[in-house]
Amino acid sequence: MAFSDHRAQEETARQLIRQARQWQNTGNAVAESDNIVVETAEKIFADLADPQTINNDKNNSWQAPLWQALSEAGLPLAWVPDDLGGSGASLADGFALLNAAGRFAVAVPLAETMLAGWLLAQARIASPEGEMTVVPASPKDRITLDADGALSGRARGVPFAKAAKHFAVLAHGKDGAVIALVDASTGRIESGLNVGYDHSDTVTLDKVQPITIKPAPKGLDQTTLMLMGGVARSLQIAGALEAMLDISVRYSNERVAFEKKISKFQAVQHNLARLAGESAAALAAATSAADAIANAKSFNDEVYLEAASAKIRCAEAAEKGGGIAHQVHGAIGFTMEHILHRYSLRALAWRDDFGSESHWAVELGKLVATRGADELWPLVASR
Amino acid sequence: MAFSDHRAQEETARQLIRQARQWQNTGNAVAESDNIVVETAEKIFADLADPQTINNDKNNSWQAPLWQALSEAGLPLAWVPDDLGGSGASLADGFALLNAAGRFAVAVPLAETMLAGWLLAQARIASPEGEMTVVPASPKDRITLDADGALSGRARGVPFAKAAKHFAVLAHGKDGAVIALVDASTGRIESGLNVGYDHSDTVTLDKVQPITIKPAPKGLDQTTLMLMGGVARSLQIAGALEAMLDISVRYSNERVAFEKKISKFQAVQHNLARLAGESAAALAAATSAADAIANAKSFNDEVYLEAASAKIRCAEAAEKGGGIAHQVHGAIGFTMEHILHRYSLRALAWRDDFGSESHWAVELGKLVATRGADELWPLVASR
Amino acid sequence: MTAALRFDPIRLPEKCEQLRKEVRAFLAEEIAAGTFDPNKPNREDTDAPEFSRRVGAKGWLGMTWPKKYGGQERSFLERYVVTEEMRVANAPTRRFFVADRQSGPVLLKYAPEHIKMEILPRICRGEICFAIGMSEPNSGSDLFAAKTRATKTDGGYLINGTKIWTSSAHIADYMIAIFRTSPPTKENRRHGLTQFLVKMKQPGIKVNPIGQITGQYEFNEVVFTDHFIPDDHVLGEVDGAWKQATSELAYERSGPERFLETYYVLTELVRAVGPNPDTRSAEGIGRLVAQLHTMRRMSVSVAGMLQAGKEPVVEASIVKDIGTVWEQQLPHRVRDLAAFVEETATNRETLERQLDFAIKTAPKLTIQGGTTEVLRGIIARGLGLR
Amino acid sequence: MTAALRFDPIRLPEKCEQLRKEVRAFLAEEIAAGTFDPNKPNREDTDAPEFSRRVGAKGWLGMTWPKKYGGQERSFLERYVVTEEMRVANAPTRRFFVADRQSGPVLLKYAPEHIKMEILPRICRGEICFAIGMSEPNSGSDLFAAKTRATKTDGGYLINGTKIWTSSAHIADYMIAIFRTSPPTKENRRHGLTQFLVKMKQPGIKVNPIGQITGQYEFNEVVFTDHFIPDDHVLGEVDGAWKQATSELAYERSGPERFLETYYVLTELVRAVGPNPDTRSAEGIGRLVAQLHTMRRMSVSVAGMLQAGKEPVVEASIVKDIGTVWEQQLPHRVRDLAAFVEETATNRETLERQLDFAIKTAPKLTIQGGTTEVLRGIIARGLGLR
Repeated sequence: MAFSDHRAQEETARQLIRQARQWQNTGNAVAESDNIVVETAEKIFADLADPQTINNDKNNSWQAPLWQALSEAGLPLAWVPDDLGGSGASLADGFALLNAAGRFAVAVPLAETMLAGWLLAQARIASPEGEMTVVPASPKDRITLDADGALSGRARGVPFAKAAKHFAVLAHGKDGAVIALVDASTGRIESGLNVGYDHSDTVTLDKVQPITIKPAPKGLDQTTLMLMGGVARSLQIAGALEAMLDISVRYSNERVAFEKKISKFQAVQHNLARLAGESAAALAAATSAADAIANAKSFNDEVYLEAASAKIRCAEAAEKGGGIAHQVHGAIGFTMEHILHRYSLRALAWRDDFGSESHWAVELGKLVATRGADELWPLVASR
Repeated sequence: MAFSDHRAQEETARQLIRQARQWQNTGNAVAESDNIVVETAEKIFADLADPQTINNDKNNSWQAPLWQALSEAGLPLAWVPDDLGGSGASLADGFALLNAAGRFAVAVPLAETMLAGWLLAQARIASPEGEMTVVPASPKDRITLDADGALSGRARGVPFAKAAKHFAVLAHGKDGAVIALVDASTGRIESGLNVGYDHSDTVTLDKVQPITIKPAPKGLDQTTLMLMGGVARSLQIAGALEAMLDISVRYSNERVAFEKKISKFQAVQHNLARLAGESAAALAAATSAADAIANAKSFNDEVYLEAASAKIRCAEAAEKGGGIAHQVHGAIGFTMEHILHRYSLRALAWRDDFGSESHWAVELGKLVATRGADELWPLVASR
Repeated sequence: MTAALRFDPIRLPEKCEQLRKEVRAFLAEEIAAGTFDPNKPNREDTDAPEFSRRVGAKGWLGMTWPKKYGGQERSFLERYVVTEEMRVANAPTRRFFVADRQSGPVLLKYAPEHIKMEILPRICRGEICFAIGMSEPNSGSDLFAAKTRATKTDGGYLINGTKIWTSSAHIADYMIAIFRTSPPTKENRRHGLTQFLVKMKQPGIKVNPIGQITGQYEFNEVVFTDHFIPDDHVLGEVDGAWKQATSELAYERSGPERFLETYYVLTELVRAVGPNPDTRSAEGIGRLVAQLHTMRRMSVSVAGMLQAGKEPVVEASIVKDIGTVWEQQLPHRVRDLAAFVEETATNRETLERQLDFAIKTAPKLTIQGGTTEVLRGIIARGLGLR
Repeated sequence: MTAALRFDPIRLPEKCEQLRKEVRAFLAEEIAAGTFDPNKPNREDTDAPEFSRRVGAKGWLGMTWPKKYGGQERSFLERYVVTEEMRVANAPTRRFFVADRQSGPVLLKYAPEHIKMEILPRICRGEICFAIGMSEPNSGSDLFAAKTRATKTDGGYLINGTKIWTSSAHIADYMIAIFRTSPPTKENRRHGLTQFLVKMKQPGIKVNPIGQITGQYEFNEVVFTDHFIPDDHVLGEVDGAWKQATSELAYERSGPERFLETYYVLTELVRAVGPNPDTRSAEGIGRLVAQLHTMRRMSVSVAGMLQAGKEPVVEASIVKDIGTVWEQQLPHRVRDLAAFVEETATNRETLERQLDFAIKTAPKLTIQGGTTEVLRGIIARGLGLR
């Protein structure tokens, strides 16, 4: 399908999303293939973000058309209600969309803009057009609001900050958490790249006046934002692992060594079985957490368990699973020409965003310890 | 060879050990097969401590003749000089003997009596006849000497305390470490079994008057004793892993599944290759540490690195390697009838004695941190 | 995608939560009454016939089976809740576990009606204990190498040979076993085995206990000498057990018992480190809990697929592969994390005793009911590699 | 014992310690002079011809070779010391490393005298760089599937085909490669390959760099089109490279470069946590150091065996298997341990930059020069399993 075909199709996309939302919000978790938001996104990704095509494109000329198509379909603002300028998809649909984005190793700030839009919407702040990201993106960093209404602080590892036109900022004021929309050009950005070669920048706000600022709703604090971001990353990692399993299985059925397909070697079979296990675990952890958040009434311990576990387990799977995918591919997978690294390195990079697995493991461990030994099983068996 | 044959042979054993010592102390590390101490011990083990025979013997009737033969050959007091009642073998020979004992999963207090004799000899205290053990056997426990010359304290996990006639005690006096010979019947023993079904008891000394007590030589403290014990255990673990590799390889070449020997399955081959790696690593770490101690002028950082590393790495190998041996054996290896558990469980149990791998890892990590980053490589490359 | 694995985020229905409360209350009563000690997992092999009957009386055995056979026609998800609560409490389930999980469903599918009517209600009442006769001295993972013969005779078969690793055979009333009725054919080496219902405690059956390295005697060798089985005790197709064996094993693969067998050491570790763990302990616990939670959600998801009538062989095998490797390593990881627990921790001795047992249990976890190697082979087949 | 693996505790002779001091002093001078930055391992691929000549002038290339070819007739243990010190310092050894480790020994064994006299002294002086032409697009681990043809012609051979993954081919003066001179036979599929000395930068050779996921261009594709090689550049037996290839690979298997490739992150971690680490960091560092120390002692032991004229193929393969798996996991373990390093740690940015590079390097470590699968196959053969 050529690019021009999209135009017509996606003019009706927002309409479709709204319809989809109606019948999806009625039932239990909906399978991906039944999800029109995901179907729309997958069509766009397949046409404009095919990993092999992107990998061969040295000057990133694919980014602009991809972003435009996604924007026209209303996807970056999927989590923003209609009345705030978004397309008002459900949380569940948005998470499924991120999982699909992971399957294509999509390297535009889709997840970041979705998260930013979601954060702004929590304070009823309308989302502007264009790329956004969230500040801060690490549980360790802190942005503060001073008495003059200006924001200050430093945030490391902010994904796609350099590409963002606006920041959605979660800051600490003297009366509690606030949410602000900030013009990206008012912050100082030190550019960096993560291990997956995507922008991961340091953002410094020095008495920056936000465009809009409002109190965060009760119960939404930096931890909530980090968990929300962590679940987004978990879904992306799970998607990347699904793709890695897929291309590794295919490669093993094509590649010949010692006069047979390498898929016929028991060592390769068992490695791929383990990769399937890691991929499955990541998928289960991420989709379970997404479902928990999508249906949560508050960020209670049970949701915390789901979200933190997803980030921990998906990060572990990224390391183990990605390692196996590379081992199966041999030297070819270590080249820039092959698409494997688009998945494997990005999955590793995503481990670091919104709190590493070590961070969440310590926090989850503390939560479990505080609740006490006899409350562990009731927590695990809570749904 | 029947038991009576030993008698005549071992009357000359002490003599042989002395000869062996002379020509062995001249050169570099001597290979096991050239070592007459080890050869003597292996003959005794093969005749009187064959693992299969022992395993079938439900009432432990093999223990007395084995201990008698070992004693007559002067092996339990191998590390005690002639003038203190021992056979005066070198440290190197004694360590090689312990490695051989590990290969037979020998379950009499040979290592413990050797360590006790060694400890007593450091203070020029003569060793009595019979089984001994060392107190304490954990870096966490502490025996103290009071002003009246009495010893008090509690030591957990003391191997074979119940079988010992005497304890060699390392205690803390107000002028520093002391070494004492204590009649075992003067202590209180709470009997216990380790994971390998050998005695691992709690010894409580309550104002006990020792038989003999002397100041420890400069440089010998509880840490030294623990490292010495840890290296002894490392050699035993390495020996057990050698045996586990051996019986696992043999089993895989006998057992048939899916119409072929299981040794022909690549998954089994790779598992056994990993077991060989763990066995090799344990052997290298343990023998290197033994060689370092045998040739050390003092317990400096380099010896500390060797000894702590041996305990850490051998304990890790016991878990990984033993796990593989069991996996290769399938259900049969899980039975009391099969000899595998004599090695696998004992190797796991030995992890706990004289400081676990976690204990030594923390201590080694602190040592490395204190020395600083730029002194790590010089330490590792020190020999 | 070549390999579309699905693990949908099943939510347990409301009624499961009510049921869970009932099960917990029941178990608390049993513990209070001294039926079992939840801190002594090594007592798990204790035979507890009265407990079994009380569980049956609650309606928690054969829960998913038709009411006419004594079942409750409840869902796999409800059964899941009962199973996991029993397991976590270290309840003495040995007497009914096999019958409920495996043998009952086989009978439901393959037994003649009069046998179903006779036996299934007794399983549901917790009156009878089952064993499984698969392995033989020279056939472990490779079930189809079984040699124990069933020779046709008047009105039935005469059995000669030996089964091994038969859990609970010493207390079992029945065994479901495969025996060789014909030699394998050149085209199909799986041909020639038939599944039978065996009544234990009859002439021609000798049960020899086998000591395990845990100190327990849970395994047995079962020797058959001209043991007679009537024709109506054939289950399914003569010579065709291979068509039945695969789906049967699926029951074994992904239940909560496949990752919870050493769970108790994690609880005790949390107790031992107390409410203010250091970073090392907190991280260790956090990772283990995240891994456990993930496996449970995968396992619940598979239960949901079973409930929906699917046959998630690959997904179930993945859960068992990951789960058993995890529960095997758990005691060692907990031992590491417990290395610096204060000597004053109130449950230190309990933890040490439990670790001792769990470490000795660990080796069997990746062997019983389908080895890691067999499971990965199944997964690889599902991925289209074999 | 079926499998008698030996790892005797070799002590490095006194003269090694003197040599070590010299190497450290030399490297410190080079660092001071700005030749390389030890904190930038990703600069390791920088071509450093002058450094190479200065190392040669020290007598540290071809150290174990006969003096008549420019060597020093020193021991493998002395060479070991030089190699490990260079590696730990992240010195730019790329230009001479392959020639010193692999190509020189092959020439010593198989080249005609006049070629040895011509080339070996130049390697020892650090003047020339070698590459190895083994893999082809459709033959990776399976060297004997190579298809690039060497067709006999007047006075030599014409080469046509493609080698791949050829490190340093873009800067190399020579390559030692295997080409197909005859088809394999039915009895021996390894038959028909011949080892050649190839002079690079000649007509008929095109080198195409391949980008690696680290961002480096260290690998190459080398395309031969009617490239002429004279007869005296045949190394060893025509059609018989299979007899030579095995022992050649042994050089690659157990040197310090097989577990030290990502070592720098461990140093930086120790620096970052400072002198008073918490229990978590101390334990992590302690275990990693114990593992590293053990591998080094194994590796030194293998060097001692080589020095004693043994061929410890299995022991060397074990060191490489364990070593490469370790150095592959090291960056991830260090990342874990660094998770709570204070933002104020002075080397935090260095550590992060190094981790980034090491994590990207990691996947190749268990592939290059013999995959984990190939190594375990060799070990299994040594154990008598195949």
